Amino acid sequence: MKTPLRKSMGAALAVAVALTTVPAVAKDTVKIAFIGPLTGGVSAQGLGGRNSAVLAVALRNQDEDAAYTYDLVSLDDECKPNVGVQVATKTAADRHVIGAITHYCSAVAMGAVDIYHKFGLPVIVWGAVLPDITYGNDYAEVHRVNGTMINQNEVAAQFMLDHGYKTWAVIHDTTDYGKGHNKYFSEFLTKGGGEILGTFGVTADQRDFTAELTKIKDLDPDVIYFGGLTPLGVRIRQQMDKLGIDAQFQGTSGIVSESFVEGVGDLAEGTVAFREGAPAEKLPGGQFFLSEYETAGYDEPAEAYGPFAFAATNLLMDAIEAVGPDRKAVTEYLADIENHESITGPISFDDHGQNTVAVITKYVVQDGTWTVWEDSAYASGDRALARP
Amino acid sequence: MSTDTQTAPRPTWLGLPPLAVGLLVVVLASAYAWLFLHAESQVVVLVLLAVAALAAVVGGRTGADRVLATAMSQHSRAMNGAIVAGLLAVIALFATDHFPLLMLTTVLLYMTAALGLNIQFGYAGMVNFAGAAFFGIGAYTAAVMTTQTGLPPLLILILGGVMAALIGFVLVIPVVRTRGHYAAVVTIAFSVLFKTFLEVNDILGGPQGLMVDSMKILGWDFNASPVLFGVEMSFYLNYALLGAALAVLAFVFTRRLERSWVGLTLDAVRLDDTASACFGIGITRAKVLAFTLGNVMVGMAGALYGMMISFIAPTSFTFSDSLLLVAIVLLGGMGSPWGTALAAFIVIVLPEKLQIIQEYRFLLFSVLVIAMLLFRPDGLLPRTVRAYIPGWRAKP
Amino acid sequence: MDIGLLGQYLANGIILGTMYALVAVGFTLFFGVLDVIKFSHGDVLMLGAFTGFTAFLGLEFVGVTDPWVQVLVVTLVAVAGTAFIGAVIARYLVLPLKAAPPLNILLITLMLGTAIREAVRLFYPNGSNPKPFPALLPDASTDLGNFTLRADSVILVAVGLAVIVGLHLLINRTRLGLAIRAVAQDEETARIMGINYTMIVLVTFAIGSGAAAFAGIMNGLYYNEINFGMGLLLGLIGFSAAIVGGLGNLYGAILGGFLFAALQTIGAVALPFASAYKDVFAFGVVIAVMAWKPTGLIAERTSDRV
Amino acid sequence: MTRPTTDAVLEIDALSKTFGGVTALDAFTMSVRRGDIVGLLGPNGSGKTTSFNAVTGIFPPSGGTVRFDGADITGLSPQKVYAAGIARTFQRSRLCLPLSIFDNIMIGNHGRLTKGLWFNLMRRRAFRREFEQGYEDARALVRTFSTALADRLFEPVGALPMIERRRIEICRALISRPRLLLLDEPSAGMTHDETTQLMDDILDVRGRIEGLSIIIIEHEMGVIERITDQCVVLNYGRKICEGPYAHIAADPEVQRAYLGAE
Repeated sequence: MKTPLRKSMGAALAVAVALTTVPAVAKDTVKIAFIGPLTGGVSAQGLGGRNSAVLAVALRNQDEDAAYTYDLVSLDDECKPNVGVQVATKTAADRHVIGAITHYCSAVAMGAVDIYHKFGLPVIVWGAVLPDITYGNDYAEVHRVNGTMINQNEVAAQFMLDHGYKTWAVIHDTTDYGKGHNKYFSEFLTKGGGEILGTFGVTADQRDFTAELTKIKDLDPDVIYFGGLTPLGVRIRQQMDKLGIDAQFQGTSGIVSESFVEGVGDLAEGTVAFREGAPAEKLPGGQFFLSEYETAGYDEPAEAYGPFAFAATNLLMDAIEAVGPDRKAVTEYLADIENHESITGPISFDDHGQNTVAVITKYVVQDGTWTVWEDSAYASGDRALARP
Repeated sequence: MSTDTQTAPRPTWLGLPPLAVGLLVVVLASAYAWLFLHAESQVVVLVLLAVAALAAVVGGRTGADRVLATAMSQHSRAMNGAIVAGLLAVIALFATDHFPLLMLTTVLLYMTAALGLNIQFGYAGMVNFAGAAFFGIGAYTAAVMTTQTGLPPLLILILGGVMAALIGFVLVIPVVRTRGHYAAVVTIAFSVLFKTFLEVNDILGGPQGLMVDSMKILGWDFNASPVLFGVEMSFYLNYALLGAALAVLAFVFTRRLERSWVGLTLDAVRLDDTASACFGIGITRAKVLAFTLGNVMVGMAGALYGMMISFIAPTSFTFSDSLLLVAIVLLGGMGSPWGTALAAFIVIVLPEKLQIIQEYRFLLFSVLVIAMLLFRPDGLLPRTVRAYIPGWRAKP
Repeated sequence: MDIGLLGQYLANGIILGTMYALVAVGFTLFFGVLDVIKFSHGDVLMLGAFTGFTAFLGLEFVGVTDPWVQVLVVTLVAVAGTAFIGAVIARYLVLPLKAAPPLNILLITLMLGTAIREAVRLFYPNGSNPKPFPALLPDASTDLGNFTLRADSVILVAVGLAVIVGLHLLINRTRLGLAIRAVAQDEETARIMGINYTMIVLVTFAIGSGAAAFAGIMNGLYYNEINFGMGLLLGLIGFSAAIVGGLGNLYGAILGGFLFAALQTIGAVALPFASAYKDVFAFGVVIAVMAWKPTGLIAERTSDRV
Repeated sequence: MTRPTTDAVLEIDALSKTFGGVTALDAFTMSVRRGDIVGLLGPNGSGKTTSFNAVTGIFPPSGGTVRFDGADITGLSPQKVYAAGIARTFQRSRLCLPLSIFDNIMIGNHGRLTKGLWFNLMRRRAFRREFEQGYEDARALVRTFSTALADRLFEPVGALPMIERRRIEICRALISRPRLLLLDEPSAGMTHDETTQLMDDILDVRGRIEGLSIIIIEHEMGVIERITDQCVVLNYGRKICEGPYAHIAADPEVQRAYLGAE
């Protein structure tokens, strides 16, 4: 167990040393910040995002054409609003920090955007999906590269209705993520003519879902929609099988991860889920990102939102390259972003700083991997979803 | 064998009389707090930590601690004044720096809350693992009141405390009837219940949380940065000053409570409730009083905290946050208000300053607390025998 | 509601109750012997599950693929390893603090729980992500209308109950159990009777931690997923169950465990309000029970001599 | 309230206490005259401490009545029994060890302290006067036992030797000026010389406080003989004998009970 860990740490160190010693000419150093959950239950996502941001900065510092050397400060918001406000204040109050890539947790982002506005710090959200973060205010400083849960659920509801499903049971976790997904999905689904037989809120650390699932078994829906993250998704899918429920399993972006497939094993086959943005491996930049990430040898995988953190970091550095290390100028520059190339696809911000090119990709698990729907044997008709 | 306080030689340190030593310590401690809150570089932080450890050891070896204790008891007025002045000086030095002021105010508010818990289990021996829940009740009261009503924020601050006490009454029967671990489970259950309830219930914002309006006194908005002498101060300066006032008030309250018959009653209930009953002490009254007073303090601290942070959500008030408050009380020393102040500073500021260890800091923090409890179980500044009236001496 | 469904709820509740009871029994065991609450119990359980998982990976690596052998080895390694760790915790963290106020021990073990959790998250390879625990038990199932019963569930409940009964017999019918009970009754007298006090304490902690590891493995086998945070809530529930039942009493722990499982199941299905309130409901009932019976449903023997 | 015609201060009539199925006290009857010291004897587990607990309200009695100064105090809470004028000590010393001597004595003085929050926190001058009064009272009381101890009132009790703790415990019971003092094995854990000293102190105190009656649970016959006016012997929760020491010492049933217990 220990050796591979040591080895990868050693590799990461070597890369880091190599990357930081390359620039020969003395450049000005510009400080930018990364904020995400580095401890606690969702730290996997936070660490993946952090690594991706670190990678983006390291690659940029390697680039001799870059006008500045970038110094990335990464901070832990613990996925708690009060801590988030604290680190946001710390970052925003530090005049040397020109911009930041911030937050995976929506509640934290909601609390922190006021601070960024107050201090005039331009930020790019890399993972939080609550619409209100960009649409709930008129703050010019706040941008977001990833799509919101509105887009995702609109596509999801339409897609499933198109495939002839009629009835649903909804399970969602009671965090902002799960509750938000439940809200928007239910909205779009009922509008489109689907019927929701029952809605079940579960806490994020719950392990046993047999009570809820038994009730669902009685309701006998076509589809079980799950709004939540991987750990719960794994348990729910497993327990569905234990109770002999054969409904189609549909998830959100929260379960599009390697660990979901790994955790559920064969049962994962045919699970559908939806995620904002084009799949990383589908873009030329995406391949590059994945291979660079691999080379850097981080302990933790990039996770679903790593590419967004990478793209956001690059966008911020592009802005600084273009207009210099000045908060106001960077904010103005970001306001006019249109079709900006990134590994997650072109980025365009609307009036609220929301990326409008929010491509939603449909996924299905085929033979143990998340496959883009259009490329799958399900789309071609070779395989069929449950109860079509 | 008996040493009469009358003839006891006045202790000195390096030839300095107690008052001089006391004032020197206050000046040094203020300067240290300033430096520490200022320190950015990890090297400086580590050096400062080493200096503190060294000072503690040297002070203990050379008897400075005893001289300091003498100063505190015999010149209490001067010392208290000096400490408040030191605190204000630190705040003034940071007048334009947002982040240190935010940290400092957080320390002051956590200290206020921890003093409340101290009344509950430091004195009356009632464990409360729902501190963060009562803190959250204060914050949520502030959120609802500031956005839905036009009540003056100072009143809302008090209502935050009242609300915490009222909801606390729901727990009064099980808390008063149970003891020890059984009481612990009541508050732990409440702590989990509180957070889950907020999450599933959309009336109070659900998991997304609520905005809290800022503090306003007589039309003076606390979230606007005051301009003094042509320099724009940090808007946190307002909160720091109010937080300092609240903390001082809580401190004086706790101190006087301890140095009174009420404090004695609470101690008696904690140490031996059966014997206490045989001397006419009303156990239930004492427990209800301690529980309520403590919750009021926790709730008020929470209300001001909510206004300062201006955004609250259920995840800020979990069981782990309650543990943090309990850790502050135990680290400082049960029933020792100065210990609570010191521990609040350490527990809040240290993890923030040790960003170098980032994701390792909770591990380090828990290991530190374990070591602390193993090797200094009475806390950093253990409680001393009650002196009802500081500096009082018996007439011959 | 049809009978099959009712049976299903009952079966679910029994599985859940068995798991809670196993955790609660650990709490009660420590308390009985040492008057100490070891709050890190839930995280020790998680550690047991991870130890078992590591053993499984090791077996796969060596090429042992027979599921029965795997399950046996995984359980043995987890129980033994965790029992050892439990004894170490008792020796170096709990015994030195025996004279300290009970709150200090509560806090030290709470912090120890945090330390264990963080250590696994940071130092176990990719520890911040959930791990897929293998399904090693046969998953043949029978359907009776709406009632689905799987072989692995039955095996888990049977073995879980067997472990609880085994612990009961160990405490009440063996020389070791006699010694443990003697220590629990009166430490001084036990010492005078020539019982090696320290050894008995260590053995008790080893047994309790082993039971926790077993619960962890059981949890992993049933839910097929383990993660670094799984112990926190399980620990809280186990503790609540032990308290509600009445500390220091094995039957109380079992009663408490099943009661809590029943409350959660009822809260999720039978109450008019949303199922998300089930934990609010369960913990609310715990508070109410404490108001009604301040020393638990099966009251602890009173030892308050006046 | 009419004064009782007899000069009995405490009248216990047919007092019973059962725990579950076990009868700890069985129709126990005794009375104490004003100013007397009564010895309560009996083997371990004979119900001596239980009778104290039943009288002081720690365990409500299962049957019978207790009259104190003519008033019925049966089943009252400990607080009310204390307020009526009965104070006690405990078999195992139950002082608050981390607290000072003064604190412990003031716990006994609880009935006469002002307990209002406003008074305690805000009216510090008045509080200071009350404190100084309490200090004078406590000091004067402790001085009757030991002058040295009277100078150390602000030291923690935990640092004192056993005999001093016993003295403090008796002071704690006496500070409220009770009319009846219940002493539960005050000599437990002390050497012979210390016991003698303590008994001298008790006799001295009785002499100083007008009308104070004492019930003392004691094992050492020498002690009983020296200080008691009357004795009551219990066995298995029943009274088997009463009278002056000489009478009970000669009683064959008492001898049997003690031999049987040995």
